[in-house]
Amino acid sequence: MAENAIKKLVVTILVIKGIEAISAEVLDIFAVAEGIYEMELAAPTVAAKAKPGQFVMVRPNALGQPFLGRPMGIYDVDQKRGSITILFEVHGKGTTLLAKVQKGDMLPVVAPLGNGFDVPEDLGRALVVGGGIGVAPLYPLLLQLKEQGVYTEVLLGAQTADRLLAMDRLVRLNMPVTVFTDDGSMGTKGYPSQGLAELLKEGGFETVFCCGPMPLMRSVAQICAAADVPCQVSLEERMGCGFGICVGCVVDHKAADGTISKKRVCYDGPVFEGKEVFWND
Amino acid sequence: MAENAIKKLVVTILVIKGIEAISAEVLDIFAVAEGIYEMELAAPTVAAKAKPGQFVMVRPNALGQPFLGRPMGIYDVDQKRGSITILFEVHGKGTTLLAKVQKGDMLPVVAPLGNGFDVPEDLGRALVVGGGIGVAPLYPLLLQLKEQGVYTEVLLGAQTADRLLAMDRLVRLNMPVTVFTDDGSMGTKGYPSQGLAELLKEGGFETVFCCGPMPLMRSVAQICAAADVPCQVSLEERMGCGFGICVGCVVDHKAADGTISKKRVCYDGPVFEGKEVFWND
Amino acid sequence: MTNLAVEFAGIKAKNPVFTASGTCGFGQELNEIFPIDKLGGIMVKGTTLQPRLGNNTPRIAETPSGVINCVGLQNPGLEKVLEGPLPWILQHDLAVLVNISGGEPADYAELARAIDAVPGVAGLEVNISCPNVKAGGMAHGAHPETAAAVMKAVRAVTDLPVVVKLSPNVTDIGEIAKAVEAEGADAVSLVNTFLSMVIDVNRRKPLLGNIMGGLSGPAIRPIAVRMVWQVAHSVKIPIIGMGGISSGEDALQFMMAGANAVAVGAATMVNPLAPVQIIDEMAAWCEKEGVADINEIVGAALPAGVRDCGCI
Amino acid sequence: MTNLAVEFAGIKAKNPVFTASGTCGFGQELNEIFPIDKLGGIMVKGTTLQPRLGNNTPRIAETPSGVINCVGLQNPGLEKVLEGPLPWILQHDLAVLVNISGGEPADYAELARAIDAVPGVAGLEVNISCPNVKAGGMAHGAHPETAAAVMKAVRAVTDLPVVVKLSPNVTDIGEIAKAVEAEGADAVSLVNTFLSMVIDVNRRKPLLGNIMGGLSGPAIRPIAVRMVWQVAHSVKIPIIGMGGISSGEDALQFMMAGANAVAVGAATMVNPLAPVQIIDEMAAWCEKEGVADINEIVGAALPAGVRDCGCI
Repeated sequence: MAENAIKKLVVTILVIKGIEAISAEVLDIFAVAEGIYEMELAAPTVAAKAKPGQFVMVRPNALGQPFLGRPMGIYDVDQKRGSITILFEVHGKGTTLLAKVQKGDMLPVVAPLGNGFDVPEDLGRALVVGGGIGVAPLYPLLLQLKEQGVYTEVLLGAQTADRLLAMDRLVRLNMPVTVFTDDGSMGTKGYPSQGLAELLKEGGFETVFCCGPMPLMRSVAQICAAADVPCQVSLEERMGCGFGICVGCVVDHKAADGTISKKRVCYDGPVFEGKEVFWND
Repeated sequence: MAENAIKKLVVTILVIKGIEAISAEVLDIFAVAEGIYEMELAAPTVAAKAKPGQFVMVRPNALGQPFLGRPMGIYDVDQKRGSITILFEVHGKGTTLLAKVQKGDMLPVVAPLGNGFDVPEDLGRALVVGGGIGVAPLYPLLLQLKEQGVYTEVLLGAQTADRLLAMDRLVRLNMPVTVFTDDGSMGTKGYPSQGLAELLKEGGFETVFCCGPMPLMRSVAQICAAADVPCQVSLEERMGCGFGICVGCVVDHKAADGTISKKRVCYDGPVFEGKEVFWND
Repeated sequence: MTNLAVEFAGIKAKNPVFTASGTCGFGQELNEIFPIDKLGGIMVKGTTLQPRLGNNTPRIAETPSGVINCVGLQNPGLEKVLEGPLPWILQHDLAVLVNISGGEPADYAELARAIDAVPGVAGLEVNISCPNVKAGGMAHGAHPETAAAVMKAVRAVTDLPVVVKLSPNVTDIGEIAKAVEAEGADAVSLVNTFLSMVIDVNRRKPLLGNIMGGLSGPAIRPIAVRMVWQVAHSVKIPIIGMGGISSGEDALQFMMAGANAVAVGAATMVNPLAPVQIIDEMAAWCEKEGVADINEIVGAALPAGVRDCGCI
Repeated sequence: MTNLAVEFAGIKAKNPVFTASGTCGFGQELNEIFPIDKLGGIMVKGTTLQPRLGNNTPRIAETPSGVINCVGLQNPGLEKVLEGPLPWILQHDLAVLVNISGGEPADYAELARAIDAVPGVAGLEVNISCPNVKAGGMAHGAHPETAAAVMKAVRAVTDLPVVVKLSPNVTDIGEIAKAVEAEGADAVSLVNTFLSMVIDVNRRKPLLGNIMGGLSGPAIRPIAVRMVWQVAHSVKIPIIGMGGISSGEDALQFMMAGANAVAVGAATMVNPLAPVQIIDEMAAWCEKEGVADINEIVGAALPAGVRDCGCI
């Protein structure tokens, strides 16, 4: 399937259509680690246009309980099945309900949302840094990088070995993956950010892509800024709508020209240049 | 099963315990006519104490959507299975959701509620009049009447033959059942109230029990009052709580001593003496 | 074990959870479901001098995460209340606040005088905010002067703890709280219901028998929390917080916003065990957080200097 | 086919459904999802003289059947609005109401004068009820005198239809409506959001960056319907009703209570197609009920004599 997905994906990421509000059938849902679930949703039209780094707003039911959708990065796309897959961790009422849905349930979904990662045509060497659930939007990016023939190395972090995500998919990409765990139960003990400065000095990476916990993204962004390497971070914020109208999910932003403003994570992002974000969280 | 149910029922209606708020598993749900459903709920403790004529407040989910429970007469009790069965018609948002629940779902239930029918020890001949969905609370009553050896005749009405309910159960009781349908598609064309006056003159019935649409209950109550035959009607009203605290579901009532007051259908009823009810609806 | 007992405005309760007036009668129906003395206290059904039949049906309208009622203070009247329901509830071990409602300040005074003579009553809850009665009712609660007039009349005839129940249907609830505090109110309880209505679109008419009714339930909780927060800033007397409380966490929101105790209303209609479950959830949270005395969290979310009283 | 077109206060719209200010930007984001000209009209994001960064996050709190926001009128300011977003939306076929907000009445006048010079604007929505700004904002909407002062200043500089957006956080909303009607308001829109707050119990602090925010969504709909009903009784000018409208039936409730048009707000946040679906549902209901002109049902639930205007 992976090979298929790769081809189709590259074709479709070139044609972007509008955002859709659909009722999507749950094709599959299962736990990949304690409190972390993978869910496949039937959404052919979304699968046909989703770009790496985009996300969806999904609700566990159409009853209005909870009232708002929950933003979830698109983790995988299967055009043959006409499906998209998300990865989520239970940490509140909404995700608790989402973890309880069953195959066949119809969920309200608004997608695809946000701007994906920006992969320069001529990109030669890329470093992709993921932490915990943050690996979700990075997998479609890795497929694109591979398709474009970009030399890519991956740094992947997790709290423990059994919470290390997406390995089943990453192994098929034949890319160098360096694993970090907080407790050292697998790979290097610590965070993907450690040793990053040296790696950037020697690795000759032209761009770094990062998604993970805020502390990880902050330090990766700061290290990249110091090394003067472009760094695209995919941010998360408490969202209202997910498509820009409520202006709820803002981040303090300093543009290249020095303009300071509050950017909408959902609409102006979720991907931002690391050094343009104020990491005052 | 019926025989079993009868024995057990008579034993337990003598021991009344308190009201319970439980989470009940849906054991079965199916349509018995267009828009009319039969639902069996696992509720052993309720099954053990339910009295004929009592009801339950049930919600389609524990999400608070809809906010209030819906009152449903107890249609059947199976102590061996530890279950109660309700019969409901879809006519609003709450019942629409209730019709969509599936086997295995857990529903919030408060039960058993209200006062059942009052069957005098020495009752000899009874007439039971049901219309549409109103037959639900009458079936447990018929089981009790049979067990007490009361000679009982049944008048049962429905809009059409295919909306005539509970026949599967009634046939097993070996009681005379006269069927009425609005369109004459089965039995006599018209309502169970027609010819009732004559029947009361000749039949020597000591008590009439009635549950059905308000117009039917009104006319049955008025005919019984004229014939000076006691008549127990089981009323329905828009309810808040179902157990008396919100005083929302009141009916204008004139007691035997002439006292006029607003009685709570849920707590003071739902069964009232027909001639004590003001039928100003 | 966290201490859950609270004492405020001369009212003692084994825990801070009351049931709100109009959603628990005089406790008899709930006592058939759980032992009523599990509650910290009860605000009994609104009592008036004369019996009231209340409004016509429909009296109940369901709304998103809430319910509207227009019962209209149906009650047997003072005389019958003193004969039956009140003596019954006073036999139980919980704080009994008698909710009184009237047309003129003099009516409130007469009611207060009569209740004052009954031994065992923990206090009075003066209802100046019922949205469902023509005369008086909410009118009193809508303006500082009228609210003060009622409180003054009551204070003149009783030394019982007096809790004034405030209406949320006002521009500045803190101003109303100040007015009754100035006339000697021992505490305030808030919020009463929000004046609301539903149109039956197919009938093209208001759904409720009384056209309008009072909205309660989780829907209005965030407005109620805000009002408790504001009243905590504007007066010094204790607060009983209420408005859509359905869980221990909800109750803790009100206490952290400045409430010394809370009342559960609409939640009890949907789940009669809600008040008891809320007590258990509050206790469990306090244990988890290592809170030795629940009074410690009263006003915990308020800026320093406001209501430090609570934070022992 | 039922006629859905409405005309009131000099504002013409192909149907009575608008999107509420602050939940649709200037229409550009929604236009990526559905053709914006399907709407009867749009109340664009609140515009101020100077650019505003708005409040700090969190700006959004979810509540039962509702959402609280404390965005704080983030907007690029009048100058930039006149350059980009406003010309863009004016190219489309829908009624554009420009929502303006300021500190002093003079600010409103300056904004009104500038908008008045822009051809194609259908009217102004004067926001005297934003709960999320320190100076002015809701303060103006809380009292008849201040509300009147703002309206007077705006009326003096423009002949554009002026719709005053009323705050629900008041004792008597009819009184505020009367005050702005007296100063020449062409219509009123109601309700804005309800001042609310949520306590983050585990942090023991208010959840929102601005402590308080405005509650909207189905939770408050029954209060909003009641206020539209009251305003329909107290003034003669047209009403745009809003507050938790999520379905055609909800919208019809507001119109039968006296609204000539409606606005959809929080529902659009959850389902961007909500405004379009609501139009379709209203049309379907009218067809079913044999309503030839939707204007027939305006005020249909009101007592005879009140707002007979609507019932042609």
